[in-house]
Amino acid sequence: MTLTEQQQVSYIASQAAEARVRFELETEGMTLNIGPQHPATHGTLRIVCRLDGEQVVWADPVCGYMHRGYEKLVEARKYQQVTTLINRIDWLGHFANEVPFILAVERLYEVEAPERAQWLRTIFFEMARIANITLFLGDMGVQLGAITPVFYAFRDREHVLNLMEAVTGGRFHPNFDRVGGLKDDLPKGWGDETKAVMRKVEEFCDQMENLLVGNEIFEKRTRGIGVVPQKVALEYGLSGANLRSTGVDWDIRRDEPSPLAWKHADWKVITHTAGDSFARYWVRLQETREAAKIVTQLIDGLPSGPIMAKMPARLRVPKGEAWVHTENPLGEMGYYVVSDGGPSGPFRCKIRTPSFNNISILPWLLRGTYVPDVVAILASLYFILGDIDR
Amino acid sequence: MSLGGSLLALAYWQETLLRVLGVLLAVILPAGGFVYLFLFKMMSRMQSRLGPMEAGPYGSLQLLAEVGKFLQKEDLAPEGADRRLFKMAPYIVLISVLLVYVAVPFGPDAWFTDLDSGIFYILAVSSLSVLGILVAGWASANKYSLTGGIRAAGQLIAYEIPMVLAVVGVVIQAGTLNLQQIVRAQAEGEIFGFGAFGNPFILTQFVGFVLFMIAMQAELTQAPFDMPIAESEIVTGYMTEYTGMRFLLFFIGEFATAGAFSAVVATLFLGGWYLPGLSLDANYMNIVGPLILFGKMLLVAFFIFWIRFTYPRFREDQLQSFAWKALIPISLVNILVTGILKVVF
Amino acid sequence: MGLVEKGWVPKPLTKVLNTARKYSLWVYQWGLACCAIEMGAAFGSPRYDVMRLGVIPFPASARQADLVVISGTVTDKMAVPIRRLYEQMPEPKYVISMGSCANCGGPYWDSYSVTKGVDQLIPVDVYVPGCPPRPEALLEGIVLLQKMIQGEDMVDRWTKGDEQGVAQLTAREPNPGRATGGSAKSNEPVVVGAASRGERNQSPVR
Amino acid sequence: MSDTPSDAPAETEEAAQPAGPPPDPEREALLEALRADLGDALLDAQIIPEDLVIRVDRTAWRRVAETLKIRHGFEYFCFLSGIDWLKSPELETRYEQVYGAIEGEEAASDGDPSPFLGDRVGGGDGRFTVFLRLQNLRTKLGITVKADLDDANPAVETLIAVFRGADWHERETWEMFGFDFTGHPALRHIYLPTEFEGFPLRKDFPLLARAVKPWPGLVDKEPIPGEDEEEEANA
Repeated sequence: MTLTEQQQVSYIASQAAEARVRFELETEGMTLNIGPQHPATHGTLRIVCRLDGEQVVWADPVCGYMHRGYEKLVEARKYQQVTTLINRIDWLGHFANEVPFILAVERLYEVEAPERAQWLRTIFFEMARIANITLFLGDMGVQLGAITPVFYAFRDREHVLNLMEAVTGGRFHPNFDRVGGLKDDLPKGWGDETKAVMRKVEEFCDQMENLLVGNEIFEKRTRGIGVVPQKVALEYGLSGANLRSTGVDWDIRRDEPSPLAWKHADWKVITHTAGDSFARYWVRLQETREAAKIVTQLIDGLPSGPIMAKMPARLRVPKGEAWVHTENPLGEMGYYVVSDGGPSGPFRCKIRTPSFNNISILPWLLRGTYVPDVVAILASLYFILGDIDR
Repeated sequence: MSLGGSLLALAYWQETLLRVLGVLLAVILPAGGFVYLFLFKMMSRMQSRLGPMEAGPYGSLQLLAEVGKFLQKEDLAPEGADRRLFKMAPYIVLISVLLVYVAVPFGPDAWFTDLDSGIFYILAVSSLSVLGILVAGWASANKYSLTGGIRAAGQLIAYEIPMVLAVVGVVIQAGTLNLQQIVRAQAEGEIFGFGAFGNPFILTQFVGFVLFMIAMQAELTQAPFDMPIAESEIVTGYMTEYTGMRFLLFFIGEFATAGAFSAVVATLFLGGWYLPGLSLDANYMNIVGPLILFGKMLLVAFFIFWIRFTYPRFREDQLQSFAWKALIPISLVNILVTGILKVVF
Repeated sequence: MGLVEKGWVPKPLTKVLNTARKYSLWVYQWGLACCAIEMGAAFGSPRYDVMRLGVIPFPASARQADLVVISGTVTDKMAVPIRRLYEQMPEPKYVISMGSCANCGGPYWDSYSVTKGVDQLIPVDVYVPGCPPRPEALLEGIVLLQKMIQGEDMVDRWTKGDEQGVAQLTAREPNPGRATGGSAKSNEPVVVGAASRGERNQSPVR
Repeated sequence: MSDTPSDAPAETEEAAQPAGPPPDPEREALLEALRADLGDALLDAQIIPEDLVIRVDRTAWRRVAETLKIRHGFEYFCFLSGIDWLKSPELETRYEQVYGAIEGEEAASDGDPSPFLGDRVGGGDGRFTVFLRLQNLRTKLGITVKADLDDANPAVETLIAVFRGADWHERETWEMFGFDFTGHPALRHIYLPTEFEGFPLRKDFPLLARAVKPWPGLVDKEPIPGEDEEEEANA
């Protein structure tokens, strides 16, 4: 079902208008508080919905139940201490959070990590993506009522976590990235094992495709639900799979010069034109496959050499400002780091998290939908609470 | 069971007591068995886990632990709830299940009551549970409960119709509403002159069977029709505010209803307590019959729970349009074709 | 309806009842932060499979839960919902505080919006340290909790404990849906891993 | 490193880097086009590696956003936030103030008498800066737009009409910095409880926990390998 953009806009506008008219003319609606402890909200998001029957007249997401004050805390930490914290922003994409910050500091410090470190960073980055999105692929099923896929997701995620643990010592929150390189090199035999696991990941994707994508009920529940037109997506700053599912062909990994090693692998940017929940699921599913492909290729071509540039123990980052963003599992994540040239940490660090923008579209998107669709839309937008609230 | 005057000389109250105990047993055994076998073990197996293992060998005493625990829980009713209705609702649901079992035959003489219009009675009392659910949803003073209750009412009423219509085909073919007679019709029937294994109506009424299974899935509020208790949408629907014993009644009621309906399916479509090759009137069938029926019930329940653990759920409006636009027309056509064939052959 | 509401349990029954409670811990399906993922792994992953122990992660409503795992950072804004969640759970109820954040604030010890320790809000039975704790650690926490339940004296718990809470229950107040107060804990909180170091029953450093 | 136009009031010292970053013709061209379009509103601009930072007049804030979106194809709204340039007065949030300055390294203050941090990318010298990040998805170029706000009464026009996504970002910035966005329909708290007082990301907002007790990690601090053994005394 491919709609033109104009059809999408007019469809949504008509739905919203209809809901508004009904609300104004007839019934006294019901205010439903979804959350902050509700199974659909992945933790602690709260959505205040005004309902007419089961139709949402307006919805107001209330976030902040997981606000931990990252931007302030980062100012009170040294550069080396910051990675510990920012690991926990998007707690499923652990390593991927560290990379843009470290790259920003490296740019300020005018140092580049050695080639091998950049390749390894890319490998871990993509593995973080797999560990993150596999859970989404299963969780989407749970939100729509199929309880089994999430158990498969947890099962196959373990393999990836084991590999991360073998290298970094932590199942997640590795805190492994350093300014100027990585903490350690790979253990023996890690590459072969990883390649075997990547095959398992691809099998898992096939399994999900069999379980959910072909399923009539799943398609009925997701196709044409939560349609985001391209223009609106751009205005709200949606990123990642949410943006690519609307037909925007933009992937920071490919489109921006980066010291990381994506340019050495052969992979595709996946897009979809529908912009609905199904497209978002589908794009993420294919992206997981691509990530597995990238990891396999990079392990094959991994250069040898040092993994750490020569760095002093006390980091004194020169005065300056740098913005580095990467294509994280959830979307565009970036750090605007301001350094005052002193011996302590960043003077100011604006953390641009993808989920915050992705969720800010909700008041617009939920108007005129039904309560079950709210769940489908929330699940398909895929947010992590820590990533919204920071 | 129907130990009626013939076998033992019992006073009326003694017989009644026996029957009540028998129904309770017939409800609780399959319900408990289903919870352990399907909810704990089969679901875990499907999800490549083990399920409960610690309580008893292979976790077989898990259910007893559950009951013991729920007995100890605090019995809460929310502020603003209609307390009398709130406390009553689980019993309504359970009673409707108990009443269904009354008319199911377990053997040539093993039945609680042998109603002439048995299937009609079963369909009627099984819809009583809607009332309990609606009451639970309304009395909880909770928006999620209310939504769940209303969803359940809409859904159960809509799916009553295809269910009844699917049964009509069987009734036409058997020529009776009596469940005992329907079992006999299947045992003694023959398909185009071939009568070695009788005529289980699953073969000749396959469309009716499928329709009945779908409608039953909806009546049981199992996925893909589990909107009334949709966990990710409305928490647990009408059960949201229930604690302790009353929740246990709902919980057991859910599985007991599954047991009751699978007994009905086994009777209507799978030949009931009879297996080809056995004697239809022998006395030993009063012992073997219930076991055969239980085996068939497990088979049916396996399908119910298999689907439940696999499929995502519909949306409320999709569910309604599925019932009215697909199931009901098909079941009408089924009745028409069955009627024509009945007249022709 | 429950037996315990009378505030009196026959002594011989205690063991049976404790065993029943021990093997049927319905745990509330709800996570807060990073630890929720490890909790999910413990609940959902075949490698850990907490259901073996009789911990059943079915209930989506606090009313049916016996156990809640506070898995992650508790912010000041979340404090009120957590307190309410705890009060919605029917007695007997148990709390596991999972992860450094829930234990004491963890890496957010100096944040302006984080509550330093969930035990300021609700009584905690078992502390599981780690950031985040591995699923095995949570499993050990659950086993410790089960041991604690096995040794629990229901009469003690319901008569000598928190006066207000028990009084409310025994008097069959028309509105037990409201708070039952802080529940009386017959045992001191347990810290996972403390036993092996020979420091049983010590509260974690706050 | 492109020099600023002659009308730029801010003093810059970027000429101190003779080697400079490699030339960036794409961004140079974009900057020229912006100069032509924005005129006086563009106060200053600087090209840093992989990025273009412009500083505009706060009265032209919305017009700049509109121009960038409509005429230059910056359709993708990335984020909007603020910076407080105050060198932390009590400095209890800063590392060296709590643990003492590290020997051999002077503290952050560089002898600059101004209470605010100087030498910013894109110039400027006020206390508050609001900044906005946009992206052009066709040319794949990003731009950072800064505007200095009034120290006493930081306020700027809202961008909701230009980018709908600015809504939440402005609420966040208001909550964290206390910037007023005139024309914003509902500047409500987004993260913090309604009764929260103060603006946490302002530099003069203290982290009380830090003021009350020292960093708990200090107790069992390990000496950094390769560092002198001076730290061991603390352990």
